[in-house]
Amino acid sequence: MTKKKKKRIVTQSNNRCKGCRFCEISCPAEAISVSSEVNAKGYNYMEIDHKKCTTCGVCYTVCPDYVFEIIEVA
Amino acid sequence: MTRAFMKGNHALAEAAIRANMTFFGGYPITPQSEILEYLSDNLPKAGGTFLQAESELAGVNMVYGAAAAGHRAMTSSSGPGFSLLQEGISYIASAELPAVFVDVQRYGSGLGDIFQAQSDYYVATRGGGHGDYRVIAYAPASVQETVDLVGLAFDKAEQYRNPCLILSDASIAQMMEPVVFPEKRKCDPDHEWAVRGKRGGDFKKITSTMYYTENFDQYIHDKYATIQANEQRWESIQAEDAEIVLVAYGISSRICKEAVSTARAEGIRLGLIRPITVWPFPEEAFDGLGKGLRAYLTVELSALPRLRDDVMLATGMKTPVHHFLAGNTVPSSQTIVKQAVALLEK
Amino acid sequence: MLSVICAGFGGQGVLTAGLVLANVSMAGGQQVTWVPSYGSEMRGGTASCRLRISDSEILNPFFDQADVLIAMNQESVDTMQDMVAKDGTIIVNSTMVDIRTVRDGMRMIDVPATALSSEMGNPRGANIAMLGATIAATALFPVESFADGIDSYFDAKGRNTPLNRACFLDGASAVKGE
Amino acid sequence: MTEKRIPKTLVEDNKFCPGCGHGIINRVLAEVLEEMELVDMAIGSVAVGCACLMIDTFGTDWVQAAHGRAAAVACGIKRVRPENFVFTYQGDGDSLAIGFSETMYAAVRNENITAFIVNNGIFGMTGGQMAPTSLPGQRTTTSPAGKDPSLAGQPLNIINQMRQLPIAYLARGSVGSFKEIIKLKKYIKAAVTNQIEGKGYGLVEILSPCPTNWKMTMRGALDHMGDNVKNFFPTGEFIKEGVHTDA
Repeated sequence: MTKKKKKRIVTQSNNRCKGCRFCEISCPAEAISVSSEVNAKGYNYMEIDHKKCTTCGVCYTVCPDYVFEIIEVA
Repeated sequence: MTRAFMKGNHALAEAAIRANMTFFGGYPITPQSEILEYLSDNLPKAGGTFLQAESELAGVNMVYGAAAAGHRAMTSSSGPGFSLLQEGISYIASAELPAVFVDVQRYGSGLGDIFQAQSDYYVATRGGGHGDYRVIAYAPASVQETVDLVGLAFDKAEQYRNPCLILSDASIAQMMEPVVFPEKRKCDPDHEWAVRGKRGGDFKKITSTMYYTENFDQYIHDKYATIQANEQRWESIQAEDAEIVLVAYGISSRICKEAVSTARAEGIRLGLIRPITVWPFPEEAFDGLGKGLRAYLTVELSALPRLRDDVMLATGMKTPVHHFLAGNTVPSSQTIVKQAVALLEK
Repeated sequence: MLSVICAGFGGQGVLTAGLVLANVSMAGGQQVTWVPSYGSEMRGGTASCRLRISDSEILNPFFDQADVLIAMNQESVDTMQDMVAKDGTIIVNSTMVDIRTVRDGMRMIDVPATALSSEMGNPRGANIAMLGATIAATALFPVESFADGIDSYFDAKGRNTPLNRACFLDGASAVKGE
Repeated sequence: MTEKRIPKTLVEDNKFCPGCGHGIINRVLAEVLEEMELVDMAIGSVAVGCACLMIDTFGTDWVQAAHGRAAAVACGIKRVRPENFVFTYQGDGDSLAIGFSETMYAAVRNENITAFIVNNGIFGMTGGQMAPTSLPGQRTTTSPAGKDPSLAGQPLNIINQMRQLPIAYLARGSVGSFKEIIKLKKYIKAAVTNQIEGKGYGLVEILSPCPTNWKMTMRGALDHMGDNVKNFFPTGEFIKEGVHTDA
């Protein structure tokens, strides 16, 4: 039997974002940039370029506002 | 029950242990240091924790922590140190936690001196610290009454979730008298409001209850009104038919009691109202005194009148309120009788 | 009501004498108050305590006039004899006090307490000898029963010696012999 | 690599300003408490300052003390409830200015509690006044011309103050970069472990950005931490399990 490899993805709770850009500064893949969209709190939240994203989890670690999670999907 | 012969301070400390106080954090200052000395030895033996704090500020905040955790906790001080406790007392009142405080009054503002005095009356009865709160303040007049009131203070502190104060003075604290203690109590610290880790339930926050109490102003007003209505304590001695009613608490009330009996033997109609709670002030004690009443005379060990103001408020100043200030010297009963006679001759 | 002042050098066992008197009186069913010298009074070399002993409630633990002054040294005679009532008693440790300095007109009991207790090999027992004289002079309790009280007081503290009783009885007989 | 999920202990969004390091520290602490299964037995003691905002959002029991007094309160709690994990969480103004005495004496007694001191070099909640940790020349609302050490003293280094004390654990971490946050978590875990094992007082000081009151962008704030703050406040572990290290 072969194990089905799970896929890791990054999810975002954009309404938590306060636009500090620590994730953008830290992302080793340079996959994060500021969106032109504004969230419910009035901040320009962050956009992930999922083609560049390696789901390394740095954004989860540096984000002060719990915007990102790395989850596994079947 | 066998009687022990004990100093007021030592008896107070033992009474706190009997009331199942499990935490004491305090700082030495005369004339209350014997409370620390006694507890440093005897509280650990009874299974509790004694800590000599680095300051009164630390002591009162340790008490705050222990009280938040549901345990019966106390600290004691005097004069300058009592001023430092006020910050913590305000917080403890604000968080609606039970705790017991002791002020063994000494003389003077600032450093002052270590003589007996009753000059902390305002800070004891007006709340002392900042904000809207009151402290139930008990003023014992003997070593035995000190013991009795310490037990009561712990119970009332828990009943109302409010700080209680034992307002002692250097005389009561330093003198020795025979005393009988109650059996040691057992109390459960696991109150529903106490922090003990959420243990699978909801997390608790101990902070100003103002933040999560609906109609807070009304609530807090009602809380203290209830205490005011239910917790007035006093002793009234031949006040009903008196021409002059003495008003005094603590050490000076004992001398006044002697003065009443001396005066009565000479046909002078002297009476005494002795507040046991100085807050709530026993206003009810002043109701329905005889028509022959000519004046009140407060007898206070201070340089400025304090208790006098509460008598004025309680009586609406319908009868003249005089004061006799004895400074830091305990007056003789003859002196008090003379003061009263002088008022009658006015 | 009996009002007693007990005074002397720190180290003469003045406060202990007062405590023994208080405790034995309490054990005998009396009401007692004991107040130590305090504040600036403590700054001199003299230590003192005041007791009141009564079979009814004691209101005022302080007093202007003592019935008995137990004076262990010269300074306590000099500074405190004016506090003794006209018909009061002064018990003088005559080893340490020039008895000619004692005011006329009051009852003076002269006990060479320090000498007596030293001879007995119990130099720290002078205070107990003074107590013996006090009890004999005031007839507050029968001498023998008070001696029993002293024994049980020190027994309870785990530091009794037969010399305490001996000092006490010697002090008491100093009164009988007057 | 496993999943990275926001800890359940963070029951609500935090209330800190954009770029504030408190949010990161809150999350790291929550992760540690969850991994060590301590959330149910944890009692935190905060006082006054931005730190106290977390008592609504961080789901453990809390007691809020008077400004500066969190260590004394924690000591009272721990002494009567030794079975609980008890910690303080304070800013630098709170713990090192008004509460310096309480902070130091908890360490002097080697109280079996864990202290977290967030050092952002400024009074945040009151609007950016000078703190004991403010750097020389730092402009704040009470040092508009820059902090003058001849008037206000040099930055207070709590690690140096505590190094001679017989405490269990002493470290300074930072949230100034991803790598430092990873290290910080190890420090926090070590400090917590010392309490659980009954070894005594542990302190982790955490360098943290305050872009709002520093009046900097996030990048500017992070650069300032790397270029200036760390010169005054070197990071590392200074006491481990009661033993001094060369860090």
